[in-house]
Order: sequence, then structure tokens, then C-alpha cells
Amino acid sequence: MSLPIAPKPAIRRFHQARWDEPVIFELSTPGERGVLVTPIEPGVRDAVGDVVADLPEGLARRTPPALPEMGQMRVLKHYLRLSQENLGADLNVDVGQGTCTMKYAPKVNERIITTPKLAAMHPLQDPADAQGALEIIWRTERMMAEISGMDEVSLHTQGGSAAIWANIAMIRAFHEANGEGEQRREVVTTIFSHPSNAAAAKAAGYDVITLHPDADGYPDLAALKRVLSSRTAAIMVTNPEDTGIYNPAIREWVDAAHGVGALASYDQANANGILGITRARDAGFDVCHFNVHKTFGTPHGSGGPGTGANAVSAALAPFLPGPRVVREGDRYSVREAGPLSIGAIGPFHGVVPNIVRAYAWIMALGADGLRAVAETAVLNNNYLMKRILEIPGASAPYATGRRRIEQVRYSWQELFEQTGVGSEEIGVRASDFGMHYWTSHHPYVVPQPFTLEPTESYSKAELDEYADVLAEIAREARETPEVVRTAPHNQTVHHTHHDDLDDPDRWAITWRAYRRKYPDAVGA
Amino acid sequence: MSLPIAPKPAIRRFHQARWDEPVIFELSTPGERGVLVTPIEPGVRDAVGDVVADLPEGLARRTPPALPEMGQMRVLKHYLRLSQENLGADLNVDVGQGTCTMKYAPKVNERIITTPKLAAMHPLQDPADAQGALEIIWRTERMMAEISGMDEVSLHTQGGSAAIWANIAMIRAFHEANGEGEQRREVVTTIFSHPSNAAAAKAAGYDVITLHPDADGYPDLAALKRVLSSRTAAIMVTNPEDTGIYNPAIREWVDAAHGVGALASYDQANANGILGITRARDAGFDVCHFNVHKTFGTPHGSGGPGTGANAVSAALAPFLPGPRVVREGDRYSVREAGPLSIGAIGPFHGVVPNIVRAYAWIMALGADGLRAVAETAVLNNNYLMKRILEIPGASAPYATGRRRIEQVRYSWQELFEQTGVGSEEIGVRASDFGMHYWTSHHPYVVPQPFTLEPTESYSKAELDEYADVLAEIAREARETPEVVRTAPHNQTVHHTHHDDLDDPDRWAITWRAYRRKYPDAVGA
Amino acid sequence: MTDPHVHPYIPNTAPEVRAEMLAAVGAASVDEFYADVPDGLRLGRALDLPEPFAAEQDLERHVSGLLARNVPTTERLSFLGQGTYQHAVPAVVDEVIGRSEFLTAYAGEPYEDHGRFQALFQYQSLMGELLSMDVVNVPTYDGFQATGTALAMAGRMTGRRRVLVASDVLPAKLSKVRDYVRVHLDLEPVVPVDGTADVAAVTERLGDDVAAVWVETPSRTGAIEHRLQALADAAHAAGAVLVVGTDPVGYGVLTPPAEQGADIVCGDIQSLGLHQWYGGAHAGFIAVHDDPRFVMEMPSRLFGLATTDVPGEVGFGDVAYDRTSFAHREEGKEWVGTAAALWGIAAGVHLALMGPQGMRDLGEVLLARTAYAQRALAAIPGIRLTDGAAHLREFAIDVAGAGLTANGIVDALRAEGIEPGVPAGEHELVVCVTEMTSQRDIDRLAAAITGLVAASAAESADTLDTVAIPEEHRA
Amino acid sequence: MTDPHVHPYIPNTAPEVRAEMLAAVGAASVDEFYADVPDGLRLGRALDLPEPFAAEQDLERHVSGLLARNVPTTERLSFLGQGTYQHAVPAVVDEVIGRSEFLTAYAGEPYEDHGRFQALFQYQSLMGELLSMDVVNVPTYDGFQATGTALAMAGRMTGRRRVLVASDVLPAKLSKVRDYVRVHLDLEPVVPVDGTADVAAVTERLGDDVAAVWVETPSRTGAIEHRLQALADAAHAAGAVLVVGTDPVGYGVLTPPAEQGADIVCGDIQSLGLHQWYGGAHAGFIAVHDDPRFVMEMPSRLFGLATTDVPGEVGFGDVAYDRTSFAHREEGKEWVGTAAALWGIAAGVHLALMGPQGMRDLGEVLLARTAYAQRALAAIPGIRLTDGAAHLREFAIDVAGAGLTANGIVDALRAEGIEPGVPAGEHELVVCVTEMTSQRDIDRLAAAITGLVAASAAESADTLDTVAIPEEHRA
Ligand SMILES: Cc1ncc(COP(=O)(O)O)c(C=O)c1O
Ligand SMILES: Cc1ncc(COP(=O)(O)O)c(C=O)c1O
Repeated sequence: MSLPIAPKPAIRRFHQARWDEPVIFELSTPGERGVLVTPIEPGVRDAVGDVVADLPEGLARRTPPALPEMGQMRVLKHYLRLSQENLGADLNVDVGQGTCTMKYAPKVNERIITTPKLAAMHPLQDPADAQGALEIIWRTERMMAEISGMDEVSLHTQGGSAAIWANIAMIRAFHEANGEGEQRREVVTTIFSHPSNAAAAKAAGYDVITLHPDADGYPDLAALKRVLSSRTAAIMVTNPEDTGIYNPAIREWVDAAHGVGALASYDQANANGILGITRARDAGFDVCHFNVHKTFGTPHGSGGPGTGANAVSAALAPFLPGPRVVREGDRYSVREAGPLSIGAIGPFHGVVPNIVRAYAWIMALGADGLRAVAETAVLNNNYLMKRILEIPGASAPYATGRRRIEQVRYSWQELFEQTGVGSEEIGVRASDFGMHYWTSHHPYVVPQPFTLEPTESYSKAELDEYADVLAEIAREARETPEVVRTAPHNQTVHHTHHDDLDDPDRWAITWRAYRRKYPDAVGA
Repeated sequence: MSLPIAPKPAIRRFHQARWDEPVIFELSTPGERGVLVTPIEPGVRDAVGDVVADLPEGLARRTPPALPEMGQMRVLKHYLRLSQENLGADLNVDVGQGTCTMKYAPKVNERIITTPKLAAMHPLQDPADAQGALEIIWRTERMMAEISGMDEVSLHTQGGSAAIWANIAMIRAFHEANGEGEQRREVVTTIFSHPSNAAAAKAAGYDVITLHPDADGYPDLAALKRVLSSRTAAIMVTNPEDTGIYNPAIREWVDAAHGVGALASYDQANANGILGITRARDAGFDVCHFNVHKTFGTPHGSGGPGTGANAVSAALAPFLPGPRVVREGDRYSVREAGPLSIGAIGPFHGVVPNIVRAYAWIMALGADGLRAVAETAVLNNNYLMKRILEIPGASAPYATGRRRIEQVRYSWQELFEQTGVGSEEIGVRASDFGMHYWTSHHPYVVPQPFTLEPTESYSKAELDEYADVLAEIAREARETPEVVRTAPHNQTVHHTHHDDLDDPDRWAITWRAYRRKYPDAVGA
Repeated sequence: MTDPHVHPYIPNTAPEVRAEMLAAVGAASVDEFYADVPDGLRLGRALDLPEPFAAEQDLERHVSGLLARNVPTTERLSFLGQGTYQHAVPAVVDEVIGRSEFLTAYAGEPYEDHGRFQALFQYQSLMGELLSMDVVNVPTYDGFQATGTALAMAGRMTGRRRVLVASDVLPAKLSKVRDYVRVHLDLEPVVPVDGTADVAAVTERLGDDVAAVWVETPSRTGAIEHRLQALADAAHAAGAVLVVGTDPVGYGVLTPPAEQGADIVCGDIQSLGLHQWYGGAHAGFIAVHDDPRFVMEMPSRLFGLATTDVPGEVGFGDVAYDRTSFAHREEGKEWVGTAAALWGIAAGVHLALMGPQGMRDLGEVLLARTAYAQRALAAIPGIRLTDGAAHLREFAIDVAGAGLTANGIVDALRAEGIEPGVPAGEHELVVCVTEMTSQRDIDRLAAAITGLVAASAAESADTLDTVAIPEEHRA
Repeated sequence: MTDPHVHPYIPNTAPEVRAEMLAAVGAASVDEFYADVPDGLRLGRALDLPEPFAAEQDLERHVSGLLARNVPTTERLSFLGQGTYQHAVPAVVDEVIGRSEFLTAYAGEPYEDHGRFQALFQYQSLMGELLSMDVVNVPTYDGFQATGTALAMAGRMTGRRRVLVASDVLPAKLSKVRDYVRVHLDLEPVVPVDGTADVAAVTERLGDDVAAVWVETPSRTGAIEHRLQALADAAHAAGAVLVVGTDPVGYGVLTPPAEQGADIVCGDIQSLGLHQWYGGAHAGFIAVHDDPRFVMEMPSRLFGLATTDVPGEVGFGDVAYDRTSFAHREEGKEWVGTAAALWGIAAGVHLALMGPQGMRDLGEVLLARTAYAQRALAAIPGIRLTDGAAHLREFAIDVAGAGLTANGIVDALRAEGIEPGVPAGEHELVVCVTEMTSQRDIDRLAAAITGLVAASAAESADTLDTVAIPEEHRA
């Protein structure tokens, strides 16, 4: 064959890197060192003697920990190989993780934070030495306040679910401060709100009431009114819900809650579709949070650290976690939590590198840019929905014929009925094309669900590629279902057997447990 | 199947990442932007008007360059995908690039240089503002002087071949300064010295005489003496040669050259095996160079920038390139090249980030560490040689039964005679196992050659893995030669047709040339 | 977006594409997509935000300019600890967690995210070796959360409410833990003696309503608990769970709590390869024995080994996923979500680099420098150590005898570029040393405080002069 | 290595492995491997090097401590150019070239190093678009080398010796090029007029012994050559090659030399996405038309497109490898070796990010700021521009009329944290502005120089006072 190069086929011929690396313990060689520790100075040694021998009885470790012994390059190589065996948003068309799709985390923000001026700051340093950090925290809080419409903001939490916990913790403290702590024992949420709302409320001691949508998939106001009472502490809802449907009666929901003396808490973890369009305050909410790692472009770090921005009305402000950054003139300082505060929700000021990234992200976009984010996210979502609904066997239950905001919960029910190939199998097969794919939280209210959320970050060509891949898999499900069922084929590893993972006698959560449970295993 | 996990097979089941990315121009979408340029201030625009319209006739570009238009994340994604389709020393057991094998380039050195304190330095800044950079250059020169035994060092060149050019340029200047420029028109080298010695000498205007080794593969002193004369400008030799054989008569070679008034230039690009053992000065050389990117742990950057360290005797010092860093008391300053200097060999002080990396590398090891580098490199090499020679069909021509220094040029001649599978095919197949493999410089004096150089960086287990892979391919050559011949199978791309590359009518060195030559090609 | 606003982060702001997409979905404008958002809820104006910096170079100059106002510990001499520690971070750690593939990944499956699963399984396993425990979670947010959850687990397992807090705990940690568990558990402090737990008092307070004994080692002031086994025995005798909050940094030399009867070991991994980040790099571990009663109470994800269709391939998956709120909403254990996986990967790389010898050397240098600093400061007239326990990394000094206050020392030494420690009372200063603190650094601190003490002595002598001796009696 | 010395960079220093390997090869000690190194050549002592820092934290502190003595352009106001330029480097560029896979790769085959081949083919192609040329090399060391080689190519192609140097060239570049080609070529300067080439004089000197006309645009002082086509026509009429040395940064707005008759275009790509690195980040490009007479004279590697066994797969390989010294030692063209590939990858990423609009915007902002700076400085009494040509990024001022010297200005302004430019003669100062230099920056420079001029005027008035007026005549 000679030039020119033939056209590429419609679908990318992907294969993920496969290094077949063993578990790191199998790479150990006695005596190798990965990094050396600074030596104890002779002067110190002379002064203190053998500190290990001098430890109180029983405190000196007898057998060294069985960590691997490896040269530095081998450790590096092992982890670089593993990294190639991982998709990040930077590598794939990462629209298949809705409700948690990753947008672009700009590289310039990585460069900005990579400086001792941030990484080598101790949180208890003289505030005079931390004016840059404090000012950025303060400014970011103020910008989040404007974006949410709320009065005060805390950036302390390290994830969306932690922020939801902070929401319910503040609500609990509020009712207690009002003497209604004992009385208000219920929290109302909806089945298409993120499960952490239900779970955090339960962890905070509340009984959880979960509402299902009306026939059209809209949150059911009448159902809400039926369950609200003087026992209600709060409603905790996501909007748009996981279906991508915006609750047009959200103001009425909030009013109804307020009507019984309950508070209204808004999980707007993912506010991509509504930035600059509508705000928590506009619907009357008392408290809300953003996932900074979803809405404000900080990277997701393989599952954290994230950052939650808790925004509250003035009435709730005294309950925010501490310490707080305060501005006096053009100086910034730190104030301990006040008497009503729920106290520390974590160490110090939250995930500071993320706060700086988020600050930079907002400052790269401004008001117009944020609005462009929202408009493009919904445009992308509705475009992708059109492409998906063209695939025979795919549907978008509820709110038929209506637009969605930033994501859609789809269903392969029809395809499943026709072929027996289900959504989870399709998801595994999608990895063969270099794509992530996620079904839904449990329970699967939408049958054979999948949830796509394009955000603003992916180009039309990429959305088309994603849709093409799903169309191809749907075709395979009809024509060559075995290919789907036995997937993956082009992946780092092959079909994995998960039956050991639920059996306490057989699971292996660490290498040492594995070696103990399977003494005859090779390498063990 | 359930736990435990079965033993891994002897050979890693590798597959390189395959993203099937098009050429970047095919990813263009009109209107997308990758990065924005800072705007012209209104005040500037008011003052200067339309600068483009005001350009002299014909100077304003009429049609914009047909660069792709892409969002930032898509550019990033494209290049990250390409990066996964590349092996670096950090990823593979990179012992198959002898004579140019890559050792470990420590990550801490990347962290050290990644600071505006180095990256944002302009070379013409006030030397008072550049004391750190100047001191590191000065110290590195001094350390290289000690390591080579020579008197003065320049770190200006950006590669080993550039350093060889600097060597011959200095030699030429030296003879000219002595009035012998016209007379000395010949340079002598050996066939197992790096080809850049011959090529640079030719480029400098010399006739090149290339000597072959004696029957045992040792450099042939008698042959040298036969060609030396008053026309000889220099001998330019590598030692140990590409075969890994150290010339035991190297002192006699140098003396013989000196005997006819010629200079002796030592290509010790790769001094891995002899650091702290023996030095250029000890054998009487006038000039030598190190490849800092081979011997001193700087990364190879996909083919540069490297750094050459040219080290010379006092007699040659006046000919070193300029400018020079000089120390006065504890201050460092810059002195322009003197009258005998060959002048600038490149801009300013050379590849400064590499100089800092090399400084850090030496300072991490010290004299004992450098000696450990050498001893371990030769131990690794002789160990690997043992493993390779156990493979039926492999041999190490010359110096039979003797040890080698840091590398060996092997031969598959026997295997080739038995199977018809040659070294280049084996090299392609090696990539299926995640390994680089290099044959030899041309001409192939050793038939069906391959050259391995383990350096000090790879563990015994890794050397074993490399040997196991070659043994496996040798087995395949006998048992399933088609597998080798049609390789690669587990690679980013498949067997590639290189016939267009030598035909001016068909080659395509840029995308625009491709589109012009193949107007019907898709994407073109 | 009234005006076309093409932004590098938002490819489909390119006008042609935008128009094409609108046409494809049959929408006249983006506004149609917001049909469900009532007019009354629309903001109806632009957000009031600062002017942005669209050009990367301008953005960088702005934010870096703000950060340039920070003066980090690399430019100060810092003895600050109390939750965040200045340890050496090997460059390889940063390299690995800076890889796009790890940094920007989220929640893929064990196929396309095999690397993440393996890296986190290895983190669990490496921590398991360090702690001598068979089960370690994918990290939760921080050591505060880990401790709150560990106690909540004990509460659920025992169905009891009382928790005996046997050690001195960081106030912020106590605040978080208390608020976290207060619906389910009551925390009762049992005042320590000479820095460590009062075993007798704890034993006395134990009863069949005690869910857990909570020990912190090192304690708030760095004291190492040396009677864990006795505490464990007492707790177990009462049917209570021994929860040990700890910093894993010392277990290259120290006996891990699991070998002295701990049931749940928890804490923070910031010391294992994470920079200080102004307190912004914490992650919590919870370790238990391989006992399903404990494991099934853990809310975090747990990655486990699995086989695949291909012999010898190492596969992974979620262990006992049904525990989680992902699977069962409020019926799961607490909740799970985005936590601190990247820091877990970092800690794993760090432990792999350190190896047994590195962790041993580190532990030893920490013990030695701590002891050295204790001696150096206690040698200053009027300054004494607050307890006689063995200490790791932190210890408290009482400066009352020198006529100084903790805040006074801090204020005075900050002027010299030294952060001498964290005040924990009028006269108590908690001083922290790590492997980054050299002998010279400690000597400098001691000299600076000695100078203060001398100055204060001189001053009080003066004061004595002027105050105690009436004018008429003076020479 | 008399003592066991286990180093993290050298795994097989681990004593057990070392012993095992020695045993495997049947050697009693490492010394056996050096049998061929005569005793007389053995160093026989340890190298005399400074004490190393084996612990990474100590190494980092040491080297970073040295670097901390640098005061970079981010902390100064810099108008320095003359070969190295302060341009914005998008973070994505650094991310890509920082990837281990690219950073540590060397010379793999088009299979396992497919990514490198594609990235460099794309670099060639992107440069080709910018320059309107069909062939671009994998970068050589720097613009100096590229120019030397370009002229050498012209010499080989024409078999002639004379080269007319029609522009003002940086002295260091001239030094390198002259030494590089002097065996084969003689460089003859033809003095420019008002900043650009004297076309008439060049034409007059042309003859059938002229191998090449060498034009630099922008010139040493940033002047843009505006009669390239006339020079090309004249050169071609004489059978000579037109070699244009240039900085590609302006070709978003400027007509590329290839469209005005250039045969070989060459220069440096430091301006395309590389940091300044104290002058340590240069790479040279050589571009020609797709004419084998030219292509076959190029010494560098050239990557070309190729098909594979699989339709639609994009393959790569070396074009005309037989040209190279790798293939034919001294019979190849000059030589090839490790050059500057990584910087080429960087420049490719940079051009892809910039796109046509970015390069246009950049060119425009450079022209505008240059013009603004010219006006601002020329408006200062006694200061004038040295020529009337259009300038890109750099221009020279003559400060004689203000009674100042170039060095005097530099010394005075450095004290204020300003690097005002590079002296190029007693009274000539070459000033450089880029997109990193804001209007405010330029105004600050102008104000500072205005201040100097005023001071000097005042001083010379003073001097006039003190010198011209004899003591006895003064009031
Ligand atoms: C709507 C919503 N709420 C809450 C969460 C939980 O956030 P996190 O994963 O940060 O805990 C998510 C993301 O998963 C979400 O999409
Ligand atoms: C012995 C020897 N000399 C010279 C060179 C050329 O060095 P470079 O590739 O840096 O030009 C090499 C490496 O290829 C080499 O091994």
C-alpha cells in the first residue's frame, strides 16, 4: 500500500494501554531504595542517643512493615504505567459520568498553584504572611455568593456530599437554636435528587421521606405538600434533577417548606446549566451548595479531593463552619467560629488548591463566560439528546418532547427487551472505544438507565463521536450481542469476576489479606 | 474463575495505547480558539492606529496560515493521547538504545528547574541578578573538569554531535593558530567510533580516514600508525567503542597522534562505564566531550535538547567557545570570547535547564555515587551479556571471552542464517513487548547487529525481562516466524510501508505537501 | 452570551458550530432550553463579577500576583504543626498525581480506570502493612471525618452511646467529631496523666453502655500512648471498641496500634507525601481487621482484588458495594461521594518509595529531632516540658516560668522570620519538628527563645527596679 | 563503591542483588570488567567532588537555594531580546512537553514511538503553514546552526563560495555562522540602508560565484525586510539561493518569505512557546520547498507520512534517510544527532493552540506595542530611532543626543529594577517589547529614561556652570 492514507472508519479503533503490571509488592527486591531520608546529624545523635531503644516498653516496632523495596525509577515506572491504564477527562470524551461529568480543568490553573507560595504554606502561619491565600478565599466566597445569590459562603468542605452534610448540620443547628430540634425529625427529598441528601440527613439523625415524580417526571408538588408538616426539618432537593428536568414549581416547593417552618436546601452540585440564569436565592432557598469540582472546573483527582461551596442566607450565616476569613480594610484575617457555628467541619480552610483553581477558573470567564458555560452546556445536552434519541432502542423517559437542562437520564429498556443486552453491559463495551459510561444511582427508577452530561467542554465533533459509539454498540447488541456481552476486548484487562467481592471469606481488600487468605497464590 | 489470581506468564502481555488519532489538521473547527492573546490596550491602539494596514506594501499577509482551529482541551487531549503512544525511558526498560541508552533522569531535577527563578531568566540580565545560574554553570564546569581530568570545560553545545563539532572546530582553530591549518587536512577515526566524528570532521573540511579493528575487534594501533602523518590534524575516537570494547592501547594511540603533531579528541559521549575509573586526561587526550544527556542523567526530550560538555587541556583552552562564566571572589560574571576562541557555538550559555539538572544529578551522587554508577553499569552490561549469549542464535562478535565495558554490539547472524528473520524484524517485534531495540549505526560491520546498553538504572529483574523478551522472539523466529515478520501486533499502528519515504514525488513531509500531492485524499 | 464570546474552554461557542447545533435541535435560541425556568426566577441581569482575564497570560499574572503576597514556610523557619505538617514530598509523588490520567479522572469502571483501582488498592495495601491491618478504606475527607466515622461505626456495632475520650485531642478535631456523632454518641473526656491516657480512670468509667474508647496517639501535643494494650484489654472486657486516632508517619519505628489491641485505627495521611497546601491536603484513613462486622459498617469504598477471564490478569472491583449510599441511599452506611482519592494515590507512591527502611529512618529522625528539640528548649531557664511522655514530632512547652506568654513568643519570633509553634493556652506553646527541621534550625529557635527569656528577665529586673523599690530608697 | 552504597537511582547497588549478579557472570569483583583498562590509566583515587546530598530533600534545598539567588524577569521589568524573547507560554505546552513519555524518550521506532513521530510531523506541518513552505526539518540546535546549515546547503547546491549578507545580523550568530561555513563559504556584508537591505548594492555584487544572498528579517534591530521579492529576483537571476533568516513569531500578520521568493527560510523557534531559560531553549528550523535538490541537502531528520497494513492508520517514517550521517557517516550531509526535538513538539503545540487567529492577534499586538514603544521613546528629547523601517518586537534608539550612553542607561535603570534593553554600541540601545510588555510597562520605561535625560541635562547644565565659568566670575 502506498500514500494516500485511506479514510478512517467512522469509529475510532481504540486500545487502552496494557502493561500487565503485577501488584507492587511483587516488584520488591531486598535492599533497593526509592528515596533516602535526611541523616540524623551527629550533634543530634550525640545529644539524644538511641531514641528507638529508649522508647517505652513495647513501643518499638519489632518487625518492619512489609513495604516493597524498590529503586526510584521502578516505582515511577510502575505508577506511570498504571496511569496510562486510566482514563481521565483530559484523555476521553468524558460526557458519560453524568451526573458527575467532568469538564475541562484548565492546565494554567495547575501551573498557577504549583508554587511554594501556595504548596508550602502552613495554615497557622501569621496571617500577614498569608494575605494572598486569604484574599483568594475571601474573593472566591464573594463570587460564589453572587453566583448563588446567597449572603455568606463557606468553602470548607472537601466534596459535594460533605457539603450536603454541612447543609444538614447547619439546618439541624438552626432548628436547635430555635428550640425546634426535638420536634423537626424529618427531611424530605426526591428520588431523582442525589442520594447523599438522603444519606447525610439520615446520618444527622433524621427520618428521610423520598418523593417520586409525577407521571411526567416532574417533581410532584402535591406529594410534597402531603408529607410536609411541623415535623419537617428541611427539604433537600437537586434541581435540575438527575433526569435533567428543571422543577418549574421550585419556588412553590420552597414556599411550601417555609410554610411549615422547614428550611429549603438546594443541592446544586452541578450548576453548569444555570450559571447566570437563575439562582438559589431567586427560588427562596435558605442554603445550597455547589460542587466546585463539577461546576467550577477543578479536577476530580480520581475521586477527590473536591471542594464544596456552602452558600446560605443571612439567617443561616451564624451556623456556617469556622474558621472564617474576614476582611478589614484591605487586610485579611482569620476569625474563629462563633457560638452558633457548627464548628470545624474539617481541618482549617478546606482544599485550598481547589479554591485557587476555582478562583482562577471564574476569573478566566467572568459573568459573560459563566453564562456562555451555561448556555453551551444546555445546547450540548439538547444536541446530544437529539443524537441519542435517534438510536433505535434508546429513549429519554419523562417530560417527552420537552427540553432538558444539563443532563439526561436515558433508558435502553427497549433495546434490552429486544436483545437482552443491558445498560451495564453496554457500559463495559463503551470502554473498548475509550469512553466512560455510567448508568445511574440506585435504585434504577429508570429501567436500563444511562446518564449523559456533556457540560460545556466538549466540541460537537466529540459529542458526535460519543453518540456514534453508542449507536455502534446498539447495532452490535442486535447483530453481534456476544461481542458486547464478552467485552471488554480492547482494554487493559478483560471481563472481571466480581463474585469474590461480596464474600467476606474470599474478598481481599489488601495484599496482606490476600496473602493470608490465599497462602498458595503465586507472589503471595 | 475466582481468587486466587493465577501466576503471570513469563512474558508481559503488553499493548501500547492506540488512539487512532488523525493528523491534527483534521481536528479543526472554524472559530474555535485554543488560547487567547492579550488585547491591545485602547491607549496603544489610539496612538498607533492600524499597524497591519500601515505595513509597507506586500508585507501584510493576505491569507491566514492554515493552522487548525481547536479548543484548548482538544489540543491537550490530542497531544496527551499521542504521548501515550510513545515510550520514554520512564516507561520502558530502555536498554535497547545502545549506544545511546537512556538512564534515569530523576524527577526531583524536573521539580528543581521548574521555577521562574530559572525559566524566566533572560541571558542578558544583569549578572548580579543571575548569580545562581552563573554559579551552577561554573560549578558544573569545574566538576566536569575533575571528572574528565581536563583543565577547562564549556557546556555550550546542545548535543553530543554538536560537541564533536566543537571539538573539531577547536582543533582546526588550534592548528591554524599554529600556522598548520593548511597542512593538516586529515582526521582519523575508527569504524566503531560514533559516525558524528567522521561527519563533523568532514563538515569542518577534513578528509576522513576510518580504521577498522583488528581481528579481535580491538582498535588497530598498527593501522593507526600507518595512516598518521604530518597531514593528520587529529584522531577522533570513541572509547569504549560501540562494541563495548575498551582500547587498552589508548595511551599509545594518543602518543602516536601527538608524535606526528596531531591532536587527540575523545568522544566519551557515554562515559557511564568509566566514571571515576579512568579519565581522558589520564590517556593524554587534548580534548574530549561528554553527552550530558547520556552520562549525567538529563532527559533526552524525544531527541534533544541535549547538552555537550567539551573539556580541554590548558593548551586548547583559549579556543573554547564564548562567552565564558568567570568567578571573581565569590561573584560570577560573564566574559566574552577571547581572540583565539572559535566564538559563539550557539546562543548564550547552552541548554541551561540541562546544566542545572546535571549539576543536581552529580550532587545527588558525589564521587562514590559516580563510581557506583560506573561499576553498576558494567556489572549490568556483563550480566545482560551473559543472559543474551544464552539465547541460541545470538552472539557477541570480537574479543571472545573478554568482558565488555558499558555496552555490547551483538549479532543475530546465526539466527538469521537459520530462520531468515533479521535483526530489524526482531526490533519491530520487540515493540510488541513494550521494548525499544536498536540495531547499529551504518554500515553494519557486525552482521544482523543489535546494541544493548543497560546503564546503571535498570534492576536485575528488568534486565532479565529484556533478555526474556529477546529469547522469546528468537523462539518465535524459529517456531512462528510469521509472527515476527508481520509485527507489530500490539502496537499503536501496524506494519508501516516506508517505500514512499524515499521518493520525492510521493513523500509528504508536511500536511500541506500531502494535500497538494494527494488532492483526492480524505481529509486533504 | 448576547455577543458571540468564543472561549478556549468552551469550544461550541464558535458561532458557526453553535448555529449548526441550534439548527440540528430545531431551536431558535438557547433560551428555548430554559422553558421550564419560570420568568420570576430568572436573574435577568449579568452576574456582578469582576472583569475576567480572557488571555491566559493576564490571568496568570493576576492570580500569581495575589499568591506572591504569601510568604511560605520555605522562606520562614517554621515549627508549626497541629494537624498540618511540613514533610519532604518526593518529586515522584508529585509526578504521579500530576499525571492527567489520575488528576482528571473521576469514576470510571475497573476497566478503563484499571490504573486508579490498582493504585488505590495498593494504597490500601501499603497502609495495611504500615498499620498491620487487613482492611483500609479508599480515603475519606480527612482525619477528622475518619475519626467521626470510626466512632459512629463503633456506635452502630455496639448499639451503645458513650465514648470515652482518653487522650488530648486537637480542638478542631474534637469539634468536628462531636458535631458529627452527637445524635448517636456522647463524648466523655477522661483527663490524661502526664501526657497519656489514665488507664485506671478509663477502666473505671467503662461499662456496658460504652461504645468505644478513643485514644489519640500521638496526642494533641505529640505524646505517644504507651499503654494501648491495657486500654484495649479494658475496652474489650466491657464489650467496647478501641478506636485509635493516629498519624501513620511514625510506624516505621513504632509498634502499630493493631498489634496492641486496636479495633479501628484512623487518622490523616497528610504526613505521607502531601504538601502543606495551607492546610488543604488532608485525607482520612480508616483501618480495621478483616472482620465483616467492622467492614460492613464502613461507608467508604473498598477496592478488592478480582480475577478476570485471562489467567494472571489482576482485576479489581468494589468490595461489599451494598454497604454504600450509592447502592442504598439512606439505608447505606453514612454516605460516600467524592473524597480524597488522589491524596491516597500520593500516599501509596510515597510509601512505595520509602520502603521499610525509609519509614524506619524517617521515624528515627523524627524521634531524634523531637528529643533534641525538647532538650534544647527545656534547657532554657524557666521553660519546661508539659509532660514526660515520649513524643513524636510535637511537644508542648510551658513558658510561664520564663515570664513569657505563648503569644508573646510567637509575636516576637515572627519578627525574626520564625514561627516558633502554635499557642495552646496562655503559657503553652506546641512546637513541631520534622525531618525538614535541621539541628541548626532547632538551635536557632532555642537561641531566639533564650534571647527572649533573657530580655524578659532583664526587663522584669528593670520592672523590679522601678516598681518594687520606692524612689527614695534607691541609690 | 568500596562500601556498599545503595542509591535510589541505582537499583543494583543493593548488596544481595549485586552479589547474585557477580556470581551469575562468574566474576569475583567488578574490577574484572576493567581488565582492558591499563593500570597506568586508572585514576586510583576518588574523584575530588563536593560532598553529595543523598537525600532528595537536602539536594533540593541546596540547588533551589542557589537558584533563589536569581532574580528573574518576572521580578524585573525587562526589555531584553537579542536572540531570546519573553513570550507567553501556554500551560498546555508545558504540560505536553513535561509528559514523561515525551520528556524521557529518545530514538524509538515509528511503532513504539508513534506519538513522537506524529508530534514532530505535526510540528513540521504547522510550521509549514506558518511559513507557506512544504518541507520543514525536525529542529536542529538553534537558529544559528539552522542558518549555518542553510548557507552550507546553498554552497553545496551551487558549488559557489560567496555569500552576500544583506542584513544586520546578531554578532554571536554571525560568529557561529562564519566559523561554521568558512571552509566552504566567504561571507560578505552588504551594508543595509535605513535598517533594511540595500537592494541595489546587493544586485550589483551578485555574480555567478555567489552561492547565496542571506537576509535577516527581522534584522538584528527588529527591522522587517520589505523588498524580499526584489532580492529574490536578483539572486535567482544570478543563480544564487535566497536564504532568509527569520523569527516565525510574526507570520500571523506578515507575508511569509516563501511567498516573496525565498528558497530557504531558517531561524529559531524559541518565540513559539518556549520559556527564556536563561537563553537555554533554542531550536532551529530549516524550511524549503518540496524540491529534492534542496531536500536532499538537508542534514536533519525529516518525518514523513506513510501508510500501514491497516487502512486509515496514519504511519510515519524517516524521509530520505540516506541523506544523513546516520546512514553514511561522512558521506551524509553534515551530521545529525540529538538536536532539539522537544522544543519542536512544544512549538507545534503552541501553534495548534494559537491557531490562525491567535497568531494574527499576536503579530498585531507585537507590531502595535513596538510602534507604541518607538513613539514613546522617540518622543524623549535627544533620543531618536536609528532607522525608519517597520519593526517587529525590537528597535534601536540612539541616545547620543540626550547626552547619555547606552551602558549608562542600563546601569541607571537596573537600579530601578528595569532592564531597558541591550547596548549595541556606545549610544545604541536595542529595546524589545512583546505581548508580555504592557502599555504601562512601556510608559514606565519612557518615564524612567525621560527622568535620566532630564537629570543628565540638568547635570550638564551644572557641569557647564562649574566648568565653563571660572571660580572668580561666579556670584
Ligand atoms: C447533584 C449532585 N449532588 C451531590 C453529588 C455528590 O458530590 P460528591 O461526589 O462531590 O460527593 C453529586 C455528584 O456526584 C451530584 O451530581
Ligand atoms: C559515542 C557517541 N558519540 C556521539 C553521540 C552523538 O550524540 P548526540 O546524539 O547527542 O548527537 C552518541 C550518541 O548517539 C554516542 O553514543
